Amino acid sequence: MGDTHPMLQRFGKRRMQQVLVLAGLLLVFLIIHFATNFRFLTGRNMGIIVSHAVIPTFITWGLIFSFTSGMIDLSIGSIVVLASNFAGILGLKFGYVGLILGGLVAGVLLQALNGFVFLKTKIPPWVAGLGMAMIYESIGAVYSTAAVRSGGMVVSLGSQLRGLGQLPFNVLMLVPGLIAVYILFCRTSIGLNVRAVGSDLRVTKEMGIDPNRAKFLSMLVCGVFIGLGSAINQSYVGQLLPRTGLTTVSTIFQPLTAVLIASSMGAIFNVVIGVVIGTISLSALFNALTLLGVPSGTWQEVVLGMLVIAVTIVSMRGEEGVVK
Amino acid sequence: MGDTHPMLQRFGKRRMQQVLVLAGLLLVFLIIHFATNFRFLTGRNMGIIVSHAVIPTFITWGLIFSFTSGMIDLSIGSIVVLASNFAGILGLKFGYVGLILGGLVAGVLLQALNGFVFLKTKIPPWVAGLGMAMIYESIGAVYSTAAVRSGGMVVSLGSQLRGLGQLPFNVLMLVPGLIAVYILFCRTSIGLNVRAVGSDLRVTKEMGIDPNRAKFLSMLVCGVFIGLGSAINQSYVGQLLPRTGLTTVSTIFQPLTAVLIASSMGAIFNVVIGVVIGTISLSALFNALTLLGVPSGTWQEVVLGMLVIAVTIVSMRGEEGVVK
Amino acid sequence: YKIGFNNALSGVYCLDILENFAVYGAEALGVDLMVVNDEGTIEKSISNVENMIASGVDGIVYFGLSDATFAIVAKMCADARVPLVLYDHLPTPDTLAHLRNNPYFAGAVGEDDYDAGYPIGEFAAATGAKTAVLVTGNRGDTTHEARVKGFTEAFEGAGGKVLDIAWAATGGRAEALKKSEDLLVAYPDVDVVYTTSGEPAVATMEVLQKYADLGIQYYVTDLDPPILEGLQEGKISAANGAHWINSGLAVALLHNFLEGNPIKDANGQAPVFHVPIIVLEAGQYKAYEEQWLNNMPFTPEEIRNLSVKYNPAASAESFETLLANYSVEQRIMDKFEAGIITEEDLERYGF
Amino acid sequence: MTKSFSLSVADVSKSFGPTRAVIDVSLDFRAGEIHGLIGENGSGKSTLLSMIAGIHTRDKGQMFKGGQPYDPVSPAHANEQGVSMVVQELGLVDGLTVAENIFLGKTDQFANRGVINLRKMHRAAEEAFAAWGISQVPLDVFASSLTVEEKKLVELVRALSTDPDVLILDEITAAFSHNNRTALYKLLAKLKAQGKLILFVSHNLPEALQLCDRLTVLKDGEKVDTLDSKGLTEDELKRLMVGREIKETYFYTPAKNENAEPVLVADGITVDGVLHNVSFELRRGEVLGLGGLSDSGIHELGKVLFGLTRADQGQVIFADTGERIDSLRKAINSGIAYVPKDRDTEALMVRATIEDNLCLPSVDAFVGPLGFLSPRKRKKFAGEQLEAFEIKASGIRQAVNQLSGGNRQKVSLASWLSRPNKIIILDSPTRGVDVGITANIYKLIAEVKQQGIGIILISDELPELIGCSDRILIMKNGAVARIFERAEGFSENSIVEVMI
Ligand SMILES: Nc1ncnc2c1ncn2[C@@H]1O[C@H](COP(=O)(O)OP(=O)(O)OP(=O)(O)O)[C@@H](O)[C@H]1O
Ligand SMILES: Nc1ncnc2c1ncn2[C@@H]1O[C@H](COP(=O)(O)OP(=O)(O)OP(=O)(O)O)[C@@H](O)[C@H]1O
Ligand SMILES: [Mg+2]
Ligand SMILES: [Mg+2]
Repeated sequence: MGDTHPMLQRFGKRRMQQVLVLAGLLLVFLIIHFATNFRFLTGRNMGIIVSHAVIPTFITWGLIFSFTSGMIDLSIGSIVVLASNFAGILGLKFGYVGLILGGLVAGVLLQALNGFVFLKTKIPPWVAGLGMAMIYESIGAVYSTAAVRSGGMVVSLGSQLRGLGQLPFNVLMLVPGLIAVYILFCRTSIGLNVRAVGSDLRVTKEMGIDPNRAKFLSMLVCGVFIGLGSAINQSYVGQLLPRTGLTTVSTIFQPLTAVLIASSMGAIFNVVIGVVIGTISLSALFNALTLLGVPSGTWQEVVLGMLVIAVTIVSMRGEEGVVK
Repeated sequence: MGDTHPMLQRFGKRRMQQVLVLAGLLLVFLIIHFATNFRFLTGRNMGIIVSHAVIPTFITWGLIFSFTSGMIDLSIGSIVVLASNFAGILGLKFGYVGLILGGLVAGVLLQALNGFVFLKTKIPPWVAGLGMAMIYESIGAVYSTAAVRSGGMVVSLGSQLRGLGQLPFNVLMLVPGLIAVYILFCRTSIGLNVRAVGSDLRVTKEMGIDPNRAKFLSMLVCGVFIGLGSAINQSYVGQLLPRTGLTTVSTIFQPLTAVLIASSMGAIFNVVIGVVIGTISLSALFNALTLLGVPSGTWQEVVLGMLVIAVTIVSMRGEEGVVK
Repeated sequence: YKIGFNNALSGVYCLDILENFAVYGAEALGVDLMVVNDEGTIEKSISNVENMIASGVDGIVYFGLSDATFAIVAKMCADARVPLVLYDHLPTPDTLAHLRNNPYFAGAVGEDDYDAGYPIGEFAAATGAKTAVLVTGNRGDTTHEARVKGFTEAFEGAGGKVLDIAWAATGGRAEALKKSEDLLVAYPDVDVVYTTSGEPAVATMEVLQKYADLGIQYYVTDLDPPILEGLQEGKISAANGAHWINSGLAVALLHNFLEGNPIKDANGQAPVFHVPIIVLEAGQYKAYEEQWLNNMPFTPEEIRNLSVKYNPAASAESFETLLANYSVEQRIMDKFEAGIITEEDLERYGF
Repeated sequence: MTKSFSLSVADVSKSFGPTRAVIDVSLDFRAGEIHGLIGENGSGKSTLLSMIAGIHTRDKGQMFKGGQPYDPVSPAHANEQGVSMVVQELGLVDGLTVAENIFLGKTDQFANRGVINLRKMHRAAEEAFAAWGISQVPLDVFASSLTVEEKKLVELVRALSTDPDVLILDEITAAFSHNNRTALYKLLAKLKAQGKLILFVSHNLPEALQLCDRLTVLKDGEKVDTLDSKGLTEDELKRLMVGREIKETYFYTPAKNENAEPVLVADGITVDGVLHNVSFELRRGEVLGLGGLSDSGIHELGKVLFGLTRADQGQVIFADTGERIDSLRKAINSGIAYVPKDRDTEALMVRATIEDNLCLPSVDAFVGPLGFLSPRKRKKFAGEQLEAFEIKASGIRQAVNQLSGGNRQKVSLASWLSRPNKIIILDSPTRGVDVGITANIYKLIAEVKQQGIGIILISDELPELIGCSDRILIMKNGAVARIFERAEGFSENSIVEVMI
């Protein structure tokens, strides 16, 4: 079986599909460009679109790991809030080093705690995630209330340390990020084990992989990227107010959509690159809808909701979706 | 094998466990009663507790069906908003009949639509649920915008039709509800098929049960109870403002916790009764925490978050949890 | 006394400030305040009231997310013989008429969100601006819908045009940043941007910084520290909203009722007090920061003066006088006269 | 190469809750032998081997390897000490490629500072296939796209890739077609010559007798005896396994009417790439055997007949009504039953109880007067089936995943055979079933046939087909190669010739 000829064929086909997808995207962009009085494909607007996509990209990269190992975590929104604030606090003390370290430490620690809870308790992660989100939101609220009581507000960077979240640095961050994710996910035993566990727990176990270790590692890696995303986020927004009432859960929506887009193109692009295409397309979509005058708060959301559904349909076609 | 002796024994044990659980609950209640200066176990406070539990109970009953068949639906919060408003609109026209029919029709139709989307598209329900929530929230926003444009607001019952949501009628609704759910879930082939599908999809299929039919039916039944809950809800709150930004997703939290409580006691109480115990315990918990002066919004949520996790741990012990 | 108080959604800065002022007022009056969080849902706001009643509060100060909740809550209170004061969100005339039949309805203190948007719309139009885009909170949120409506009616009434509205939903500041930036790409020629809400306002302010070359006028309702800074630095043309004080006054109003001095308006009915919407000019930043945020705008003494327990002459008039003089200048001068702030401070504040 | 080692277990026991799976078993294995384990379903073979392979931990007893205490805590740990196993269930991760599957957990050898070199890994995989003479499977496809047989081949390569001293194969031949079995025998002989120890489980007694040097018989978790296979007869073995004499294996009775009218007609069935223009008739009261090599399409054909797979062209007609069977619903409503081959993933709800599994296909029978289900009727029914099929379980409330492989198969059979059928499609019904039950199943087939029910028996075992069928349809590459009539006398040789 399996001579090389069909493999080569497949390879060529894949390349062609990649070109086709990108060409299709470009065509859509061109149409939008014309429809918006040539406001869409300007250098400045492209910069805006890409820079809006940076933070979701980091979060989504993180989520690939936890999703793949079956750890759907609805608390990431609340983790981003806490990690951003922590990054802000350390950032004001120690500059950029503090900002990034603060995000990383908080992201990794909170994801580790989640991992611990998910694994030790064997709770379905999406349930436990809601529980943890509730707890994290409350912690944020305690912090924020304390700050308001003492006449202030939660940490704000003001005009300091804002470079990381702005063009061009935020976009530049994508490059080392992409390389790191690719290597971790596709070319290390961490990634391999995570994918194995996500696909078939029992067998993986019998093959001698400790699934809990793999899952826990996936949470830690996820924490790294969420932490980085949070640091960039804090630099981007300057100040992030904690919210209660499980309102942070909605944060997962956009990264989730990006993961879906990525896995809908799983046969064509590596999922790591797919994520970037996904987050940028989403950011372009919102930008284009606004340029086209589609009202936000109603129709833009309908479009996004339908997009999620459409993309998921496509992504379910392939055998190996990331989202289960 | 299987002579009656051990079965009888088992039966006796179960009875005893039931008595034990209830006695334990009573004991906790008594302690709270003392701790709150005898404010907890008053007739009036009990009325408040039970009546706060009515709407979550109906929603949770509905969710047993969809959860069991694997259709986790994060859009129920947004469905409740739409169904309540629809119930209100019909209610103002046709009185109580309109109120209840409105809730039912909207609940069943929207769940049917969800069922259709979930099944036809084969999207993981929790993802599709987020997409649908986004769409339903937007519809609510469109309706609310239209109402505001024309100088009004979304439908409000004012002082009409408020009886259904008040004591004693709301609590009385629990009785026929309980009977209906019990029969549907435990004593009809709808319930059996739903449970079979939830247990093993592939096999159930090859055993000749149409899983899609079973799942779809489970969504419809779920819609009935959500619709009823929405009608009572509209009568209870008078006016329900549509919310956007996936904020309705948090609605699922309390019913979910109740389902978890119910399945943690799965070996002791039938899940249908377990749900009632769950929703009442939750409502009692919030009531007690408020009476005890635990601040809501922060520490109460921490307690709830930890409760979810604790209860899930217990419920995962049994093989056949409702939530997967 | 123990008084129950609801925060509609903890974590929203303005609501937390309202809670904060209520706590301050309660301390001044020597009453306990029990605070609950409704997590932004109507159902929870109602069940929280029942739970507070069950816990034996002597009165309730309530924020209604929907007009329909007022009647329910008032009935619950009447059944339990617990007096009720509404704060911030005011009832519609119909509802108010209904509430006034309820002996336990002790009045309301709030401001009209329509009136927050309207003057800004007028003001913007008066500068000759022709077009505007708005960045606001959630679709369906009565506060923001009313402010948007107020602005739009004033602005369009004066011949302007509102080109687009970004409903920034709950994504917080990050989402608002993106939405307002997309909006500015779509309408680079717009004359005016107005945001109705703190978080989107800060976000939009930052975006506008990048587009300073476009010369867009920027208006804000809702003030929080970053907005104040923006005002000071001239990034904002004008802002209103400032510090809501209705919550603390509502506590004082309720306190009178509990002390056996139910305050009535001129017609002998439960009063509704409107808090003026103070407008903050750029130069007043320091004063505001020090005298509103770091210290409360009113002294405990002034709040005590509103209650019959400390001031036998307390009446509707006491409230009205206090409110009539609620402006930034007046407050500062009052504090100066009371010896709380020095002449030096006055100079620093630019008076 | 021949290290001096031997493996032994002493007084090893293992219980799962109340089930005592292995009781005080002591065994000495020699390097350079093929040692067979045989015994009825649930006799503890897999459990014993899993303990040796580090999958399960034992409750008591000791193990030694090369004279040293041997105490594997995990399969990986066992691997390190030269023991690897191909488990009875499917053992590949669907979401990884074939190459990744082979080296999962052992990728460090291809890694440079933690980053895996894919090219190196593929080359190593190719070399492994070639070195062991196993037919190569494409390396960069997901395991999910492989057939069961291919998966088993990959598992075998994976087990061999650690170059073990002890290779454990639990019912691997059950999944293999004729050609791969032959290749496997060759490979095992080679390994044996290298001084390796092979532990081999099979229900195919002739195979075990021929291949193994010694055989250990287990019964109810206990060791009955260890014997040299030379001079041993099948009948003796059976007696040891079952504890009684099994005289007849097949219970063939001729079909009542050779030219009975058809009950099911397959007309030009084509499934792209799998089946080509397959036509035949199934007659009332006959057993039609379907045989062929691994990729002949017999199992897919079964699915098409039951409406599980849709044919791209052609049709299946239920003769009584002339209705076209193109969906599962129609198949079931017409009284067609189907017992799939892959019991764990296709036939059983493994997490549900025996009762639920047994009752589900017959749900309509438990509906009470008001349309509600009667729990009493269900319980009674399940209890009866448990007895009739001699399912070894603690009761009807036991979860199926706590049963041994063969007992699971019985549950699967019972759930279908207990309802009123007109046509029964059995795909490998005796796969992994012990001789006693196998005989029962054959008897059952013969009885059912007498009621005029048409039976399609799909099987990889030629003797089984020959022993039970009235006609045998042999398929090759997705097409009908030939239909043998019993009248002409079946001969294994002539059939194999057509197959290959
Ligand atoms: N300053 C305010 N005065 C009165 N009500 C307010 C105020 N701010 C928020 N609310 C109410 O709080 C609820 C939640 O507000 P929302 O989620 O829109 O916060 P936001 O958009 O961040 O607004 P803000 O900037 O005012 O904090 C809304 O129902 C709204 O009615
Ligand atoms: N994970 C488990 N949990 C509970 N009981 C088990 C488990 N695995 C096996 N058993 C029980 O242990 C006994 C031995 O099972 P085992 O799988 O070793 O039998 P076997 O000889 O391999 O049978 P077969 O030939 O059917 O594969 C059986 O009674 C089975 O029900
Ligand atoms: Mg606001
Ligand atoms: Mg076995």
